[in-house]
Amino acid sequence: MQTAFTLLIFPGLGFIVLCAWLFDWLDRRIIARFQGRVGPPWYQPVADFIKLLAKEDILSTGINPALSTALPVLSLASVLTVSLYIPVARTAPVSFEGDLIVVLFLLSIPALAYFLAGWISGGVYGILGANRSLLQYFSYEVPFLMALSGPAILGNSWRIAQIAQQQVGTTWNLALQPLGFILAVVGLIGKLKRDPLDIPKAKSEVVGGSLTEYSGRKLALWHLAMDMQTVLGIFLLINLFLGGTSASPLWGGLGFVLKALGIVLLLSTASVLYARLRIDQLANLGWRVLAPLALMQLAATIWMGG
Amino acid sequence: MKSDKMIIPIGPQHPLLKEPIAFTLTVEGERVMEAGMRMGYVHRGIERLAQERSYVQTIHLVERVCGICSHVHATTYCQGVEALLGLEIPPRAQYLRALLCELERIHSHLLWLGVLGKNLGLDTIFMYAWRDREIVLDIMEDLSGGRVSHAINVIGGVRSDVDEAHCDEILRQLDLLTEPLARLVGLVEHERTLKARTQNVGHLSLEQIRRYCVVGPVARASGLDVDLRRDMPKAPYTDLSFKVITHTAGDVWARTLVRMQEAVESVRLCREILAQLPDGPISVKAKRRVPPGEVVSRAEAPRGELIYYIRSDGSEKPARLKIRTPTLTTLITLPEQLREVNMADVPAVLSGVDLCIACADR
Amino acid sequence: MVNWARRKSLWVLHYNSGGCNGCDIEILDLLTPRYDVERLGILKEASPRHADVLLCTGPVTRQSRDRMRRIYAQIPAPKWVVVIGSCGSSGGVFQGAPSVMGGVDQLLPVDMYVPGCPARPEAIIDAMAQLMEAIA
Amino acid sequence: MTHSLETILEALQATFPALSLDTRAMLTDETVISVPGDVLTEVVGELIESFDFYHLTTITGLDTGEGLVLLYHFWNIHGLTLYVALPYTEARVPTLTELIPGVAMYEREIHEMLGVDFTGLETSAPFLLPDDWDDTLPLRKQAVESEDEV
Repeated sequence: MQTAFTLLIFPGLGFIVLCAWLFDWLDRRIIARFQGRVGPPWYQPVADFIKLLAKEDILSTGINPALSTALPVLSLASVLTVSLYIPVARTAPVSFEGDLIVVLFLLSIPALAYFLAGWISGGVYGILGANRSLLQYFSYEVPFLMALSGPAILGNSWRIAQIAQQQVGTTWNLALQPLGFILAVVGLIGKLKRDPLDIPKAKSEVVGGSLTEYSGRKLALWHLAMDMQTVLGIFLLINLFLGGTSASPLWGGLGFVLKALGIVLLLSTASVLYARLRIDQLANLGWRVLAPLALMQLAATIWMGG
Repeated sequence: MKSDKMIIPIGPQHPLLKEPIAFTLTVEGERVMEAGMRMGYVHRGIERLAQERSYVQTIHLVERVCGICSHVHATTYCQGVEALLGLEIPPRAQYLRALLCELERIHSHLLWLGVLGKNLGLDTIFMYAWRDREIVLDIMEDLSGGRVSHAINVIGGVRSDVDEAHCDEILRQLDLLTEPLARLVGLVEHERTLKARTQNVGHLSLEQIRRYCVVGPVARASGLDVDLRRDMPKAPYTDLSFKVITHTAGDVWARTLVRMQEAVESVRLCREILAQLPDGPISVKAKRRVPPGEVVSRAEAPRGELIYYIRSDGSEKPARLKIRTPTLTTLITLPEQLREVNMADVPAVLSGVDLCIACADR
Repeated sequence: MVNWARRKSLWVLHYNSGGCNGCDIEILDLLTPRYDVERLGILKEASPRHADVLLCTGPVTRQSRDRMRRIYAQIPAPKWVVVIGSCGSSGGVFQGAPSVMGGVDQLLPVDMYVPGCPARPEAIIDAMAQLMEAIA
Repeated sequence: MTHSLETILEALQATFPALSLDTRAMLTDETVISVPGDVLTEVVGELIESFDFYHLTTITGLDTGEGLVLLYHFWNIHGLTLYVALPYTEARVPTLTELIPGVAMYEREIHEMLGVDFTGLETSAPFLLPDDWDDTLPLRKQAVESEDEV
């Protein structure tokens, strides 16, 4: 019974979906306030989701129906399994040595599913969006992994819960590895295809990217998977860099919420400030700037953590 | 990734284009090899319609050639007909027309900046530019009653007048506009990612500009020092002092700078016009029948040189009305600009030339 | 419940079938801070697959007639058509031109007409509000 | 180094004796030179090279009831228009695309609207008119009259 609760309600499905909608609403609201606008009401993500569920689901000819429905479900499933390993209130439903690597692998499945969705959609914009999402995947993934392995080396363990545990009370990894945190945030922006790096789904260049042909329920699943990925990315960063949930229940919970809102604010300001980069600029930024920095960061942690 | 040729339609319906025009880009990998273009989606046969309407009705037709620069079209048309009639319109009317022309230039350039920002993924500039543009629209609405199509022109002068209190109100709103406009210009000049997306993109050399007879800010950004307000000055511009802004880089970034500095210059010009506003009547009675003759009337629209050729055969209806809008010249250079361009730069190039398809298709 | 969701989240697709882009600018104005339709849940979408409401402007020129039918077919049901400006309603000032077919209602079933040349942003928001009541 | 108009007119008169310079100026500072069709390309070439009149604003095509007329509007601080009269039957003019690459658009439009065919200009695709246009020439006089009676 207890595992059913943790699976379905608290750190599991219910909590993550609610957080996804809350963060999505917060993000759109903050961006609107930056631009001098009012921004959508609180129930907007819920209304969008229900409306999309009730919309007709057009399947354009030439798309293999089974695969095109399987992809959003696959990416949703992989994102949900990630929520098992990330400790929210000091307890992670499942935690074992090396779950950080499993989480990183599971987080990259939606990116590949997005690529495949564009590839099978057959439309010109779909293929173009798919090519770009693959190009983008290669340019942000390596610095992202290196940045996240920094804290693991420092805490010399690959278990997220343990890494978070070590930071409670002592200095956060953010203080020890500020560069690693920045690289991780940039990698997260790339993975979530958020505004400065939303090249695969750029409205003005490739209409809808891989999702141009999707409508109705499948589109709702895609959006939900994207939002949940945002939530879990933020929780992952909190546990690795900002010390996870600290000891006392009241202070720990509040601290966790504040840290999460801080990162959402950070992501929103990034998307308001910068114009979208070109795909070759991103690749060149990824390999000429981010990767060497990540290497330097790793060398410093190994030499320091040792 | 298969790297054979792919045909990408930037079709009549595309978020990049406000209006329908069909580009077909043959792309290899990420590089555009060839750009084809099909116009005519917005062709309403205005020149044909004008032959079936009287001179007065044609004013309303001509104002709807393009929603952004409707006043300049009406002004050029009325100046042509007044030249045919041999009418000398009162100086106050000329000043009021010039005032609205300059306001329309500011609103057109701010609108363009917003669209450029939106196409490059920086929605903030779109929101800020269009929010400040609302001030200009309010001024135009107070002046003529209409936000976008003003219908302030009549043959022989202007329809609505401006009294003393109204002038101060406009000056106050202009002051309200200068500070955000200066902030926008500063933002555009120092925004690194915007500069990265627009520098040496869609480059046009001065030689190409001369060969393709390109006009307007696109030409001035490549160093062509031509501005009809100074080279063929009509009434108010003779005693207004303003400088023509040119750059030499000739890419989308130089065009941004030219347009933004022109907007700032136009705000200053509006103040000067209001300061020297002569008093007197605002319109002169015009006969319905126009004596036979032909005239070419030119004006400087926000996008460049606008030509009206009007031929009258003494009846109430114009025998022939030819409109040549500035966007046509930039459309000619587009296939040349788009060749060898990275696919991700296409939005920057397309929004850099400030396309107004309704103008081009007539 | 579903109707509430449909009312609160109208995704809009804009197509200009030959107009003078006065109305298109007023539609883009809706997104800007002064009118800001995002607070009503209205988003401007890029692909017909994601849209609910088709905003048409301009008299239908013969060249963009079949393109318009295709776009209308691509939008998943339930869908609505709102015509902005007098050109879309009746051909407006370009009536009688050989290459213009006149109003949009000759082509698509229209739910809402917004008068005005160009239609004011407030009039468009009022039309969307009435459309929302019509959905309930 | 903009030459004054008079020097240009004399120079053109010297090189092209067949030119009848009925310089009836249009009302707004525009001098008109009537040029026979076949010598058009040489005159334009001369204008561009020696007198720096590179800027062709547009070509106006009109139907005056007796025949078709093409007006080539040039501009360099002053306006200069070349007036080319063409009979209905044999409306043929050489194209200027080698001298001024952008002129193809104006020529294709006139070809569509008035039926003047420009030798050397590929005019397969319709330019402004819809694809399914039943190829009546919209700007021809009789097209407009027939519209009124019906």
